[in-house]
Amino acid sequence: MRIVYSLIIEAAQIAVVLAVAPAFVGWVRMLKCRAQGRASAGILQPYRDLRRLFYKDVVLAGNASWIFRSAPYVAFGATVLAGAIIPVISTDLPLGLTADVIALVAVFAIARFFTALAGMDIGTAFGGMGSSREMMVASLAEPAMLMSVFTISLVAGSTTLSEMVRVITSGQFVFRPSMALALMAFVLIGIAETGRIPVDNPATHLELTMIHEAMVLEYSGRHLALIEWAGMIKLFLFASLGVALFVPWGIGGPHEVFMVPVAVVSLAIKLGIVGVCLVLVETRLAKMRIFQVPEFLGVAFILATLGMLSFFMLE
Amino acid sequence: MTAGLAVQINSVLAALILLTSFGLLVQRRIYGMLRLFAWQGAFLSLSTAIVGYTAGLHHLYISAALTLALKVFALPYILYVLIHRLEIKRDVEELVNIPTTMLIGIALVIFSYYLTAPIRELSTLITRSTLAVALATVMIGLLIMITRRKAVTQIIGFLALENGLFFAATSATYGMPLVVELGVALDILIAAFIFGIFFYHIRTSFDSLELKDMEKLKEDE
Amino acid sequence: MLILVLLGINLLAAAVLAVIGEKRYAPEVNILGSAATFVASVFLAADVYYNGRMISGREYFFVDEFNVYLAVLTAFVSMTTAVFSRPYMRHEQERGRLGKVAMRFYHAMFQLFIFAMLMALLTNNVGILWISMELATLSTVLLVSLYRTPSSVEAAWKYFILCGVGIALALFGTVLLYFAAEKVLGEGSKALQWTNLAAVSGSLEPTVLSLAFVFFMVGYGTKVGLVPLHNWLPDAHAEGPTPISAVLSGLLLNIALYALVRCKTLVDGATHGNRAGQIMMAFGLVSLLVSAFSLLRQKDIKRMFSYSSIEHMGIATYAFGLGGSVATFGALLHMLVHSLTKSAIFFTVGHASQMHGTQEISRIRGLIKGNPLVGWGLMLGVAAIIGLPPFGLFTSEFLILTATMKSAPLLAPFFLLGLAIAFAALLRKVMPMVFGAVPDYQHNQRVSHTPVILHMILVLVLGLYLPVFLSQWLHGAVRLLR
Amino acid sequence: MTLPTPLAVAFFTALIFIIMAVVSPLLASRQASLIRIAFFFSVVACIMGLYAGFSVVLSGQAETLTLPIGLPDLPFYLRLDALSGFFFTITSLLGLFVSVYSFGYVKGLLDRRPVTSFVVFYNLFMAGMLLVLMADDAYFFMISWELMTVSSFFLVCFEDESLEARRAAFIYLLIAHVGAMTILLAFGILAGFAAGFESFRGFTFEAMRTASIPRSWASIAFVLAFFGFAAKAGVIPMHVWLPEAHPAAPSNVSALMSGVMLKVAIYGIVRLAFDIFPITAWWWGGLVLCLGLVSAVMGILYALMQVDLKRLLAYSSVENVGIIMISLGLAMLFKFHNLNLLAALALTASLYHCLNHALFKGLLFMGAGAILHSTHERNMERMGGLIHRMPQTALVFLAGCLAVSALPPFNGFVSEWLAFQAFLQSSVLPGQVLKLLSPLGAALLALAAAMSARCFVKVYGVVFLGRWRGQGQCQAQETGLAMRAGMWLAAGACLALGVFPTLVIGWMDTVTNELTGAGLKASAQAYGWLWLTPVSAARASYSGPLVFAVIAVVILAAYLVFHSRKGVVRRSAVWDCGYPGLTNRMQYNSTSFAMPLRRIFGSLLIIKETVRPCDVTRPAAFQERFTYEVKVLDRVWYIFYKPLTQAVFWIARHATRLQNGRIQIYLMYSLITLIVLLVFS
Repeated sequence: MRIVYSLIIEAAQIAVVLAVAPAFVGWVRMLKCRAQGRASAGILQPYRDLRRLFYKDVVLAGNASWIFRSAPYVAFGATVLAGAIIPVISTDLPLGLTADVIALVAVFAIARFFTALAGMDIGTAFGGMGSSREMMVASLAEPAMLMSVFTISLVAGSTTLSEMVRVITSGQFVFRPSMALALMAFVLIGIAETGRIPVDNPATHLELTMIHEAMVLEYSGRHLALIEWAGMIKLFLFASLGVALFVPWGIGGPHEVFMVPVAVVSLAIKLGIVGVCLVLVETRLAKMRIFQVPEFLGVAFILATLGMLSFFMLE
Repeated sequence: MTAGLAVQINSVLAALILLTSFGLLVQRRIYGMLRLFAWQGAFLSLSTAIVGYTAGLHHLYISAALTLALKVFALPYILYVLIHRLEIKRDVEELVNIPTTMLIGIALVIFSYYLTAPIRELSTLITRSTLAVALATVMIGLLIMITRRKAVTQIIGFLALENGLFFAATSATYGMPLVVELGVALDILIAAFIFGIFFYHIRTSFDSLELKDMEKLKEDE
Repeated sequence: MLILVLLGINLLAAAVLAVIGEKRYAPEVNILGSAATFVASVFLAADVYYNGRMISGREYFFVDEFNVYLAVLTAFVSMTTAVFSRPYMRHEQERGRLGKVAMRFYHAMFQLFIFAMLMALLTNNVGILWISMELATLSTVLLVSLYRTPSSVEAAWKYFILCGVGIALALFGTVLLYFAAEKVLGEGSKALQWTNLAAVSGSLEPTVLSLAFVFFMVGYGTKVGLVPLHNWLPDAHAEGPTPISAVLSGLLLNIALYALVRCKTLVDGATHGNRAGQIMMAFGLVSLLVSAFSLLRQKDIKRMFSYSSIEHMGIATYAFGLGGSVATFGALLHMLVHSLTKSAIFFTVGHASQMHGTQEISRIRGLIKGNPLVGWGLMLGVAAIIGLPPFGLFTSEFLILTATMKSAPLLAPFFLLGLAIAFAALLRKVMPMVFGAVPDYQHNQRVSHTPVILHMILVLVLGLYLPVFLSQWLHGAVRLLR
Repeated sequence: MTLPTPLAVAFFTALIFIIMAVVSPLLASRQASLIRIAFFFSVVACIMGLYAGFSVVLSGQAETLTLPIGLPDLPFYLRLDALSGFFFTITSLLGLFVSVYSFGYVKGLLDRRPVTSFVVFYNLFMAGMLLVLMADDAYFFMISWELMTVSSFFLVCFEDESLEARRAAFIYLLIAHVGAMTILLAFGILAGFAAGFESFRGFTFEAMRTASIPRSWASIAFVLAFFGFAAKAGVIPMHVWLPEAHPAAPSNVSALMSGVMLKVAIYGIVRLAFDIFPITAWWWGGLVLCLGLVSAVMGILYALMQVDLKRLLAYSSVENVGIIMISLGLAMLFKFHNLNLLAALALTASLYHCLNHALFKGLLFMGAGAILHSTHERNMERMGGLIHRMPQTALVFLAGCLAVSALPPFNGFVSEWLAFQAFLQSSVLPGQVLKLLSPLGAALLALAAAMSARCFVKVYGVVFLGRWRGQGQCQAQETGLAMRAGMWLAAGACLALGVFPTLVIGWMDTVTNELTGAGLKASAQAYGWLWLTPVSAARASYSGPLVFAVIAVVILAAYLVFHSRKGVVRRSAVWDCGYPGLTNRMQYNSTSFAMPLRRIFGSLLIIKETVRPCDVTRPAAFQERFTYEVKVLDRVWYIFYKPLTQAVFWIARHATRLQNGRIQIYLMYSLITLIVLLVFS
């Protein structure tokens, strides 16, 4: 019986992730419009965008190979798998054991690997530039991210996300310097990984500023829809991962079915706040030059390593 | 002849051998060197004979005779003929700073004396004190070879060195076993034969007997 | 009796060849003489193997574990060298480098030289050993200048003078030894016999013996080619005919080292210390290092391999100095395999330089493509000489290195440095020679396959397996030298 | 009927290779059948070896054998235990794939030259590697070790006209030999303290195991041996031969050298540190760990900068050896502190990575060989779009890239995941230095892993994707059946090892049991074959099959859902930003792809960048075309090797002054020597 509950919760969570992610992006965009004094298209605009893209025809570059065509699916699949692992509404996830945080980082890496390849596939300067920059950001952000989650895993004594969340929620809350450092690092990395200002600008199509967009410039139709959707899910997941790791209270435990509505509500509140913070950051800061990004990520890396060091040295 | 007298004569001969060595060291003319070398051989032969007589060892007479034949007559003669044929008799050799060479020679004598001191204590032979002279003669022979610049004079130095060896053999041990002595003499004869051939080869290859022409084989700088 | 037969063959062959040496069939006679010597040495070895040590010829000759294997080796290598010299010297004759007299002289002296070496090995008398060493020098001096080129005359002159002086100093050592021995053993030949000396070495006067050892060291050391007494060696090897280089490198150096080691055991017995060993170690190590560095700058192929001989003699001297059963075993084995390898290398080098008409390394190219046997022979020979397994030199270097680590670990870095530099130097010079395309001035010619292949197979086998008789002899020799 | 014991099978495996090496020259006149026969027997032998290795690891029973050759009192001792069996499996497995591949590849070499010597040394190389693993005494070990080295030396300079190949081979053999000599010295120390040194008995590993070695000597021995093995394994700073030798060698040899030979060196370290003598100082592990970290990070950094495909792969091998060393160092630290289970964890990570690296690097080198074979090109700047011409090679190469980038569900990920798990456990280690070291280590490992993904995106993107960058039309053809088969097998193995890690770890349990006294089998398989839980489920878990399955299901679902509308797929030219006339040369290439990192880590490398105007008559401001050249040089070469060679030549110049041609001077040496000796005696 338990396993059925778990499977239901797992399914529910995947559904939530798939469904809510565009809304979260819509929320952020809406807030941003408000903050910048523009009229917003409403929280549901991303849904409309996705639907429009799905109904459009696909135009492929002449040189595109099967890598280009399959990359959106792989990226989408990997992102969904990540969504099945991260305890967004409950820790009672049968797939949670499939991959721990390290594997989670690797799962995101799969998605990126394929999109970067797709960027190289068409054989233009833009695609290559996007891939190169994306991989540069990733290759610096990924270790920092690992360091940051390692700190939490050391605190929790586990690298399994559900377990980490359970340990942190169940234990007495103590302020730990390592966790503070890890959090700061995580925020910086999250910004970089999801391609937000000041690292990347999701709304630009200027060659000098593009990172992610340059890479997927040649996509159209359902491929683009999948990539966009995966991107939205990724932003949503990073936000919920941060929430799950640093403020996990409210996430349901094992077979606490009644907790699911509570969890959804608390998630909504928490993500709402995250959105506000994100918008604040994005409107206050200007996009960096590309070669300042390494410094930015370097800071994140140092912070995360310091977090881990402080765990070893102080705790 | 009493033992004491023999010792005295022997010592005088040793001194003479050493003296001729020094003479060879500083002599510039080839014929002069040849003459000195012959004298050295004569002293050596005489000394061997005296030791043989006092010690009653008759095989030493053979040695003495061999020395006389080889060192006093045969070798100087061969060399003389060679020098004559190769027309180098008038050559005068330039030597490196003679006083310095002399000083080094004296230092070598003192060094030899110092070295053989413990051995002298061990020996019961009447000739024991001459071992230092023998060693010094060997070293001075080597020094002659170092300072000379012609093939012929270098050979004379080499032969002087061998004289020192012979002297050592008689003075330290009353001579080696006869087989060895004969073998050594034979070897020296062959050697003389070979350097004779050599002089011709060198002469035909280099048009001179100067050692400075034979410095081609070396590592390139 | 057998010993006298063994030595007689060579003398006879020398005499015969002195008369008929320029004839067309002279090389065959030369081979025949050497082969007969080899057969006799095998009989001698079998005799020793079954009946133990022996002393014969009114105690003037003796055979024990130490010299028996060297005697067989000497006979063997001289035989293969004779085989090699047949096409080689014919080619030289055809090229007009050698006349009839020279050929006669060459053949006779070759046999005389072998005789001198065997005599030096088998004699029981230190004095006769000395005489044989001198004879070996004198018989090869004029072979070095066989071509009568200015440089060969120069090389021969240096060889003659330096070795002459060296050997004279060894005679002084012999006199001192006799001086010490005479007190214990009485006058006469008895006092110069190894067998007697070894028996009483404990009661010999230590100060005299340590003094004598210095003279032996400088004297025979010159002949071994130890730095800084080595200067004659590269010249003589490079300028003489290649078969002579092969036997000089492969055999004569061994004999000199043999004499030195014999003396060392006596001195050790007398002084109850390892002072002599330390001196030998120092000489060995310096030789190894200097020759290794010198190898880097060689331009002449034979000269290069003669430096390699200095290096290996350095290693063996060092190992004998180190003492202990493992190092001594290694050193004995080293002498054996070095002879085989180095003479094989000289065989291939001889052919290679004839193929290109020069000894300059920079002109010798593309040997493997030009003549696979010469090319691979040289390559594998060098692989063996730089101490790569599964060749025998690796075995000996393995033993010596491990023994160094056990007894003198502080020297190990220097030893290693020397080996590494020599390795690098030889490899660096040889690779361009054997690999690559064939230059247009290379002309192929008839080569003698058998000696190279035979030697390399032996070296290979010795790297993997030591026959029982050999290991018995080596162990016996180790016991003798302890 | 009883089956022959694994050791007997293993011995015959090696024997087949040796016999083939000896027999091959006899077939020299018939090259085509020589290739068929030789590699057929090689495949057979590898299968036998695989059986031997696999079964001995499975049973964990050590066996010994003594051959009646060798030194008089030191015959060749052979032993096959779980550790050697494990490496035996690696060798035979990759050997099998490469041998299959070689049927096609070596036939390609035949166009240019006879391959007899290749076949001989290929067989000797395989035999050498297998014998090293079986050796149970120092002498036999060294012989096999050098046999492996020498035969691979000849393989590296197989294309002997090429100056580059000869230089590579020279550097390789020199470093390897110096390394071998230091290993030998280490054995010398061990044998010296073992019983029976004088009678040669001390050279057996058995005697060394029981020897009591003083701590300081043990440390010296370890450092010496580690230097030697690390030189062979390509650990920085002894790696300089590796990026030279791998490109120069034929690709199947590169695959074996990189895939197996480096592992044999690792085997040496493991054998020594875990079996032959006890770890007596904590810094041994620290040293291994630190050098591993440096190698991992610098290796991948250099790899990123390369434009020569095989050179890049070689540097990537340096990185992977670094990763293996990292886990190995951790294992040694744990072992030293008697944390046996953790030592087993780290050791498993290390050994697993050995296995994985062998397979994926073998695959990648085979792929590089296939590319070289059909394009005659190693320079990535002149490749591109090969996915259209060589679809199957492209697919298997992608598998290799994913594996080397440590992406699930491929095998590279599993071992790095285990390494991270080991790092996360290192908080139990005592000592401040270690506590500082382990987070740093984890960070650098993570950096290396991430950069490796970047590196292989570059490789795959530049080589297979985009459009052809070379001259004229791309003439490449898909490779032949044998080569593809070899690569497919390796790719399949990479996937299988990534998807079923639990089974593999259960199989290799005997190895860690033998070396650390603890195994992961019980805990790792606690949740069945589906989940890998190295320590406990609460700590960490990973399920390769599920990751694979879930991604596949989602992809399938998305495909089914979104392809329900059969949309028209149109092909069209790429957007040219309004500037017509895009050429293939305008694509991003290897150099430009690596540019950001070249800027970020520029200070660690030596970068020589030159921009020259093509038209020298015009002023610089009015140039239309420039040539741009960038060279990335290995700094290690300039720090260590160049001064060293200069010093050696300096000494050589002075040493040869001794021989100045003047006979008087020579005589003076004699006199001085005589006097000096007389004074001192």
